[in-house]
Order: sequence, then C-alpha cells, then structure tokens
Amino acid sequence: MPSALRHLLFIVAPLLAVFAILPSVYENHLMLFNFVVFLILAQGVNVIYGFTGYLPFGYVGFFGGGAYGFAVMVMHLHASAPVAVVVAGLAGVALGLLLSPLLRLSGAYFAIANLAAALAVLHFVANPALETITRGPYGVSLTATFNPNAAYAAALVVLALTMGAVVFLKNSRFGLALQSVREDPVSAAMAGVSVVRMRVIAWLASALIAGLAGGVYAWYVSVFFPDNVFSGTFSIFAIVFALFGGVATIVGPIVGVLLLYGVYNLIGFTTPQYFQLIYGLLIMGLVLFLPAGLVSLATRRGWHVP
Amino acid sequence: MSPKSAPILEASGVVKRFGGFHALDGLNFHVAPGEILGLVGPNGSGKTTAINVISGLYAPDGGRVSFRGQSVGGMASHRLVHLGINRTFQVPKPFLSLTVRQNIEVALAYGRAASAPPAMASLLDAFHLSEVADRPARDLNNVQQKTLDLVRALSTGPQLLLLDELAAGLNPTELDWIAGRIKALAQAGMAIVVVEHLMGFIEQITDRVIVMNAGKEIFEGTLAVAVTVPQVVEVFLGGEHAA
Amino acid sequence: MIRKIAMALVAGLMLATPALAADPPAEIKIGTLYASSGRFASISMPVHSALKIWVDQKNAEGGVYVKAFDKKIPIKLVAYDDQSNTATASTLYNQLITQDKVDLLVADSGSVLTAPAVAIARDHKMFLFDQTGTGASFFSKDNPYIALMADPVSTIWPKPVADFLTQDGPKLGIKKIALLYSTNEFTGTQANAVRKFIKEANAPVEIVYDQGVPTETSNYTVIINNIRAKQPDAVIHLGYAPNDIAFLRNVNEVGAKFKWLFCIYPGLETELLEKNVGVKGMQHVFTYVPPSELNYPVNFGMKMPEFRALWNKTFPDGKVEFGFNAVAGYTTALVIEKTLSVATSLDQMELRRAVFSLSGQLKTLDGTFALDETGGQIGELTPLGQLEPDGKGGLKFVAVYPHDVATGKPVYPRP
Amino acid sequence: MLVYALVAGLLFGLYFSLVGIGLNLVFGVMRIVNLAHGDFLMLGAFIAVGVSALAGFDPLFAVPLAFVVFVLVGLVLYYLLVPRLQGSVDPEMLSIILFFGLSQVIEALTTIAFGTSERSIDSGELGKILAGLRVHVFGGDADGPVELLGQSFPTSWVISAAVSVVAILLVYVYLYRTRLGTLTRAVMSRREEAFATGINVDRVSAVAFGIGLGLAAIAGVFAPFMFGSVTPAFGEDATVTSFAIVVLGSLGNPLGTALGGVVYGISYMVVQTYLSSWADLLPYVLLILILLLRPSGLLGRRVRVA
Repeated sequence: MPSALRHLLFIVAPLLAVFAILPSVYENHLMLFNFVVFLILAQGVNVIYGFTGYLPFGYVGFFGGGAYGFAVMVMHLHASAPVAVVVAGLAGVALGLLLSPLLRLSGAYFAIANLAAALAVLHFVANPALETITRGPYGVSLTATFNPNAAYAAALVVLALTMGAVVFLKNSRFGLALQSVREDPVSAAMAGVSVVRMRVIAWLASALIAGLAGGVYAWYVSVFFPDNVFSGTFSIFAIVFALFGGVATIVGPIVGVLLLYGVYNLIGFTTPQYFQLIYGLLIMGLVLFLPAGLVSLATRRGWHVP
Repeated sequence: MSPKSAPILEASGVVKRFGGFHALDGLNFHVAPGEILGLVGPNGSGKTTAINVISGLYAPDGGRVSFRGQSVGGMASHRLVHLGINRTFQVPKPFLSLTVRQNIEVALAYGRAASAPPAMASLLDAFHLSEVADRPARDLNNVQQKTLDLVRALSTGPQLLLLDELAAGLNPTELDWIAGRIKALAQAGMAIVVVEHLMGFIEQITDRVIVMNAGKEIFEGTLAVAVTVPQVVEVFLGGEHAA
Repeated sequence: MIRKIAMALVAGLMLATPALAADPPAEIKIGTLYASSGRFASISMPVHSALKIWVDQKNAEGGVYVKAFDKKIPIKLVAYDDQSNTATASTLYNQLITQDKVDLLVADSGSVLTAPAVAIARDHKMFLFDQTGTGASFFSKDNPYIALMADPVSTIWPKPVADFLTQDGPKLGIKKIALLYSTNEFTGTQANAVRKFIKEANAPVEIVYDQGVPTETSNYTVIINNIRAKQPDAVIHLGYAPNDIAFLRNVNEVGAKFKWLFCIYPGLETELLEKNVGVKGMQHVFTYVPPSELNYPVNFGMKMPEFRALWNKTFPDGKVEFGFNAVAGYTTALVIEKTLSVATSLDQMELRRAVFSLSGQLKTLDGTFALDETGGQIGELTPLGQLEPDGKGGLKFVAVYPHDVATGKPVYPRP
Repeated sequence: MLVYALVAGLLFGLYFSLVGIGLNLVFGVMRIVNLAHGDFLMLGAFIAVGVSALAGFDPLFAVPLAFVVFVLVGLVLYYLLVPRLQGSVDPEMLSIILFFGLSQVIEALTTIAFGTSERSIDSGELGKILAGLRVHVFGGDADGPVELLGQSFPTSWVISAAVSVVAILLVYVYLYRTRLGTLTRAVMSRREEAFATGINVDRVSAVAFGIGLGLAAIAGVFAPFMFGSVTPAFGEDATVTSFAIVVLGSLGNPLGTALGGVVYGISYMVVQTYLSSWADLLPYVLLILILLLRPSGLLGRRVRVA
C-alpha cells in the first residue's frame, strides 16, 4: 500500500470519524468545534513552518481576514454560507499574495513582520472609516446564516482538505522539495528547486487553510468583533500546539492539539484561578525539555513517525 | 572528446562588485565539454565569486556569461541547474534533517536533467553512500557530506560542473578516488571547473589552469608552465605574504 | 481523553443534582465567565466579584427564594476564567450550558467577551443575562434569548450629555463642540449617538472637531493640542477607563484649559480615576452621575451605602476596584434574584418572561430597570453631572441635567 | 500643529528608544526574541508605583532600583533558560515560544499579587526633587508643563526623554568604551567565532541579558507617565510596539534603536495629528515597509534576507 494511502486510511480517516461522531455523545459542541479549528490552524502552521521554516507569528491575520471575508459576503452580497466560506479562503489567499514579499525576510524578521501585518489588517478592518464595509469596530451579527451543525460539518471538510494537503506534502516530492528549501535554500536551488515558487505556494496554501478556518469560525460564532477573530491567541495556540506535537509530520500537530488543548480545557474547567500561570509554565517546559516536540521522543529512538 | 571542441561556457569581462570592492574585475575564461579547468589564485582573488556568479548565486554587475551560446548572467540558480550547470560548495550544505536518499531524490526529481540522470542505486553505490542511505544527512562525516553534495549536483545531470574546494580535508586515498571519479566524468563529456588550493590535485586532474588575481585572470595554460611565469609566482608569494 | 473527562463530569453532575425537574433541586446553578487576565480583566473582575458577594450573601441566608419551588435554595456559582480569550470563552460558555447544565447563564463583562455567548445561548435556547455587553448587534427582534442587565445600550446612554449641550449649552455660550472617541464598539456607538442627538436638536451648536482614535491610544498630548487649535467651547471625550486616565492626565500635564469637558469614567469608576488622575485633575469635569451618588429609591436589594460597606469588608486589599462595574455586577445579581422570585419555573422562556416583567418595576441601587422589546437596557440612565470640590480635599457630584434631578448649577467655564 | 507634533514626537520617540533598546540588545547578542520584554517594562512600572506610593519617594529613585533588581533577575533567568534553549535546533524560533510562556507566567503572577486595576503615579511626583532646578531653567511653576518653542509639554515627558538619552548614552559607553562591551559586540557580530576565540560567550551574554532587562525595567518606571496607567496586561502591547521600533532601527544594532524610536515617535505623532484613527496602523505599516525596502533597518548592515 502506498504510504499516502496508509496515512489517509489510518490517521486522517479515524481522526475525521472521531470528530464526526463525538458531537452525538458529547454535548459541548463548541469545544469540539474549537478542537477542529485548532487542528486546522495547527496543520496550517505545519505547512508553512514545518515544511518551509517560516514561523507565521501573525497567522491570525489570515484567519481574521477569512472571518471578515465571510461576513462581508453574507452581509452585503447575501451569499450562502458555503459560498462565503470559499470566499473566506480566497480572502486568505489574497492577503497571502499581498504579503508574499515578506517571504524575502528570514528568521525572526519574518515572524515579526508577519505579526505586524496581522495587526495592520486588524486595525484596518476595525477602523470606523470602513464601517459601511466591515462594520468597523462595531462588530458583525450574521444571524441569517447561523447554523452551528452545518458550520461544524464544514469545519470537518476544511480539516479533511487540510489533512489531505499535509499527507500530500509528507508523501510527495513536492513536500520533500519544500523541506529542502527549509533546510538550505541555496542547496535547494542547486538541486533545481525553484525556491521562491515553493515558498509562495506553501505560503498561499497555509493562508488558504487559515482563511477557510476563519470563514467556518465566523459561520459558527456569527456574532463577533474584530478583537474576537484577530485575537493573537489563535496564532500563538496554533504555533504552540504544532510545535508541541512536532512539525513536519502528520501526527505531530494532531497529538499537540489533542493533548495540549485538552489539558488547556481541563485546567480551565478545574482550576481556572491558575489558568494562565499553569499554561505559561507548561509552554516554557515544552520548549526547554521537548524542543523538537513530542514526536522527538519517538524519533530519538529511531522510530519512524508519519 | 577533445578539449579543443567549442567552449560550453564563456565568461567575458565579468564584473562583480560588493560595495566599492571589485571581487571580479573583468574576468575572461572559457571551458569546453570534456575539459577540466583549474581555477587557482591566492585567497580573495575571486575564484569562489566566479563560481557563485556562474551558478547564479550572484548576478554579475557587468560583462557576459554565456552557456552554450545563451547569455545566462543573472539567471536564477534553479534555472541554470535546469540548463545543465551545477556545483558543489566549499562547505557542503546538505539538507541535514532529510535522509541521504531524500537528499538525492530532491535533485533527481527537480533537476530536470536533459539526459536521464543516473539511477539512485548506482549513485549511492558509486559514491560509497549506500550504507548511510537512510540516515539523516546530519549523521554524515565531513567527507561523506562533501560526497553527498557532489552526488546532489550529479543527480541533475549537469553538462558543466563547478567544484569548489572539493579536495580539502580528504586523505590521499580519498583524493585519488575522487580524482578518478572526476576524470571519468570529464571523459563522459562533462565540462568541469575546479577551484582548489591543493596544487598536487590540480596538477593531477586539470588539462588547463586559469590563474586569477584581484578579480581577473593573469595566466592561462598548463600548471607546469604557470609556475615558470614570474608574475604568477609573485602573486602566489605575495598572497602568502599577505596571509 | 476529553470524552472520559466529559463523562466523568457528567457523572459527577448527575450525582449532584437529581434529574427530575419536579423535585426542588439541591442548588440553583448560575454559570458565568470572568477574565482574570488579559485586556478585559480590569472591567471583568469588579463585575464578577460583585456577583460573588451576592452569592455568598444569599447562601449565608440559606439560599435564594425560588418561586418555582416555593422555597429557598442555595446558589452554586459555576465560574470559569476565559482569560479575555474569545475562543476559550466560547468553549466555556458551551461547557456551562451542555456539561454543567446551569440553570441561568450570565455573560462575562464587556461586548467582546459577551459576543461569543450571544449565538451560543440562542442556539441552546438559553436566556442570556448580559451584564454589560452593550453591543448593538446583540439585540434583535428575532432573538428572545438575551437581555441587558446593568448598562444602558450605548445608543441612548449619552442622551443627557447631548441634550445639555443643545438645550442649556447655547445659553451658557457653548457654540463649538469637540468630539473625541476611542474607536471601539462601546464608545464609538456613543459617539455616533452624540452626533445624531446634536444634529436632530437643530440647536445653534456645531461640532468643530470629530475624531476617533484607536482604543489602545495611551497618549493624547498631540490630540489635545489639535483640539485646542479648534478653540471649542465644549470637549466630549468618550473612551474606556485607561483612555480617560491618560486623557485627563495629559490635559493637566500640558495645562490645557477646556471650558467644558466631559469624560465617561470619572463618574463610573470614580475611585480608580481619583487614584490615577488625582482630585485636582478631575475638578469641574462633567461626567455621568453614577448610581452611587444619586441614592436611587430602592425597592429591592441593598442600598448603595450598604453595598459599598459590604464590598470594602469583602475586598479590604483594594485589588479589585469599587465602581460602576461593581454596581453592574450586583445589579445583575438583583435582577436574577428578583427573576427567580417571580418565575413560575426554571424554563428559559419563563425566565425571560419574568425578566421582562420586571421592566419598569424593579428599582435597584442602579436605578430603574427597563428593557426595550429586543432586550436592550433603556432604564438605569445616568444623568449628566459635574465633579466639584467637596471642600474636604475630595470631590462631590453635582447633577446638572436633566433639570428634574439636578442638584446644582453647572460651573462654566471650568475655572 | 506640525511643530507641536514634531517636538512631541521627538520626546515620545526618545522615550520609545529606551523602551526598545533592551529588546534589541538581547536579540543582538543572543538571537533571542524576548516576547516577555513588555512584561519587564510592566514590572518596572510596578516598582515605580511601589517606590512612589509606599515610600513616598520621587519615582526617579526607582530607576537605579529597577535597574539593579532586573539585572540580577536577568542573570538568574539567563542561566535558567538560555543555555538549554541554545542547545535546540532552532533557538531563534523557539525563543519566541519560550518567552511567550514566560510572559504569561509574569502576567499571571503579577495579577495574583496586585490585581487587575489600572495603576499610575501622580505626574507631579516625577522629578519633584528636581522641581526647583526646573523652575530655574524653564521658568513656570513647579508642577505645570514645560514650555518648549512656545508650546507646552508635560514635564514627565521631558524628564522621561532626558533619562532615555542618558541611558542610551550609557549603553553606548558600555558597548564602545568598556572591555566587556567590546566582547559583547564581538559576540553580536560573530557568535560562532566568538566561541572559537575563547570568549566566555555565556558570561558576556548573561550580562547583556541582565542589562537588557534592566533597561526595560527603567523604561517601565516612566510607563505610568507615558501611558497614563499600567495593568498587568500592559506588557503585550508594549512588546509589539518595541518590536516595531527595534526593527525600524535595525534588529541587532542597539544604537539604531535610538533612531528607530525617534522615527517612530515623530511619525506616530504626525499621523495622530492628521489621521487620528489610523494612528495604530502606522507602526505596523512602517515596520513592514522598512523591512521590505531596506531589510537591514535604517542603520543596519547585517543581511537578513532569506
């Protein structure tokens, strides 16, 4: 069996099945939905950071852009929700194209510039001058499309697409070429890889993923302010989850989200008074003791991790 | 193939500046298919810069670089690779967290070799990398990394190969072995430019050398003749002096 | 793993509460969120602390009277920390509804953290006790599952300010008005309202300066200079507490002498502002007169002085500031208490009916509770007042508009 | 109006140079992205509030106190965190996560200790020991504004800007006139080679880290005056602004930060004057433009292009 098929069958399919069934046995659907959203975002971070080495510290820019893409479609063009979600993804891609010059930067410079870009998008969308388009700071209310169950299903579709993309990267020469660019762009170029094109494709793919996620999120929550969908914690969480599991793998970000977001919710439900403290310490411990993620526990022993 | 056949690469009056410093100051040379050309000169004379310009890392600021009659100055590296130019690096830069096999796979897949490139297995075998094929490149020793760098270049099926100090750090047995491999490549019709400090190695494999100083060529011919030219000797002694 | 935890939680809850609705439950579960950290912590904690004071107080009395079972039942407050994080807040709201199965759902403070609850509550047909989320987008005729407890909706709040300027202003010589606001939903909406009221009044006043600044603005020196250049007779600044603090401090620091100056928070969070701006910087500033100064005739719950005393006893360390937000939290609690005492069941639509039945009837320390048909708060309006030296080194409120509640004449121009 | 904006921008910008300089020192020497930078500012502010409110001293006394305390804190933190971090594959990226965790811990502990309310210090307190001198030089009364070019500016701004200039000069002296500073610059320009030449890189870095935090804490002392008030959540915004300034000047070149701060301050004030509601968009747009047009920053020489 080709490994791509194996990955789809034994990792992606069970994951989707579990999240498709869970809502019927566990009632906190929003928690499940948030799990799915973070799975999507963590894999989106995986695509760009894991496979190319660019840390998208302002990843939420695409997410929020997608959410507002969705809102604008619904408010002004009375689009149906699925159409609006597609447009949300395209909004992410458009932003990605606009920001693609940032790919010229390396390391921390890219991360910081990306963060700045996300904040710029936030301040732009939230400016009262754009009230007629985005409702500025006054927030949107999308009761016309409100349908949590459909939005949850759409989130699963987006997750499936995202996982499919990651499986492709993990099993294709394209993914290998991306990783070679991450490892050493000069050598990659001398292997015949078009470094710029590779990076732009990965960048746009991850922007598309976040845009779609934002669209689905907007569909589900339906009432939100700019601060809600541009909250920096989306970026931070997606990155931390992906890193915690281990990037450039299929299962790493999944494990990261399930464990860490699970623990996060558990702390939130049980000891909310020390929420932030525990979580901060957890993140520090992760970096200090497991810098290459949970999967490194396995790879260190020579086990192959898909 | 005869070294007298038409040149595959011609550099004429190539200029490369870094700020006010002229790393290349009107360099002229050519190399023909099947020929091994040595590029020698003191540190800072512009040898590596020349290779970097030809392989597309830097765009030249003046002059002309033509490959098979086509002007290629300033073209992106990967496109030059696709045209048939490749190189190794003084400090090899394999993809450290990928396996040796994956390292080669990338080049095989993306090199767009004009003629079918050698098969993975034969490459691994010919360059003594079979045993480490499934280990990450990070685990390789320096010589193995250099060999892998060379294999990566060969996987794209180059017609012109630029070798930047491939021999440095190799022991005599390894030197003989690699010299044999390079000669075999040339005999198969590949044009090869070798930048090297080890004069013995240069003498062993090159047909012709270009002596460079201050960004331009000052001598062209065989190494045996070069050592009799006072200007060349002075440059080398002066170079040693300065260093 | 999640599922196991969830199961365990569900099992625990089942043990704790008998499933049969007809039997009186052992406790009434009120679910809410608070933000102990992050951007909204400083407005969330006072509100939440007030709610806790009320819970402790009622439980000490053996519980709260629940008409549906005709007896006193203890309250269990189920509260989670959303850390000012929206995604977390939405998970936790849902947790309260689906896992903890709370009887009443109370939102966190402020519009941003209330927003996620609006759709969730509606989806689960839970009535949302919206404490201070004034967002206009929350209230619509097609959503019965929300009502605003303790703040007037932003669209009518500044009416006394605008009315004073258009009615009394010209007599005092006020012609030119400067309007400065922070570009967020709360103050942006109030700015829109001010603009609208002034326009509709057709009074001989004009707005000569009208600018929004980002809510994160912490520095107004240049802005103040710009306003000065327009030589307005009256300046309205609409911002959150940190904006007001920075603005008033800057006004004093550069020695700007505005003849008439309105800010929101000197009235709402007087003590916080006094600590940060100083008494001198707040003298003669116009502001909303907080309920604590008006001693509203109360027909339910503690009067302001009693509440104040209890607060000081409960939080002697001063880490949580007493002010308008604290009153808002307690007001929510009183609406809940009164609702439980009139609702004939704990059914959510019955709770809604009960809440709406209080409209115009319930008079708390926050004023008269009144709702419009969408659940927006239109009572609890705060008159316009001015802070004057009380002669003992402190400040006192003088209500100036509307005239029927006025306790004195405005000092104009500000000396 | 323009003159006023320019002078205010200069004062504001000089202060912001101080805000950013510690961050830059830490990045320059260690390639560490200190996302907790703003939190050290916040802690410095709380020290100032303590010195002023509890002891009744002029907050200026908090400057040496905050500096000494946080140099020590920095030394301890350095040895606890950094050597472990440097051992990982991608320390530059992981530092972003690690220090995000630290920032959460600091905010949580501060909240537990001091609550969430806004805190500040009466403007008249700052520089009250110098009030007599000030009246002598600038005229006016002891707690009124300072007159510059016929316009009035808050006294606290002038003091903050003056202290900032002194602090930046001292950083200059440290870097260019002391042995340790020379070593620090050596580590900054070539970390690997510094190791090879036998420089005690750890010790040099630890000192730089301590000084970096100390400078942040000094900047924090003035935060209650420059930002109106502070809360434990203040750190996040301060960190982002600091990054904008540092990148403007050139990441890794501490003295470039001085220029970056001034450019930031002046452009912020000019935009605030003419396009108020867009003022917060400016730093981010400026940052992105500078990164793209002049990737090494206004004063940078180092290449940071991928």
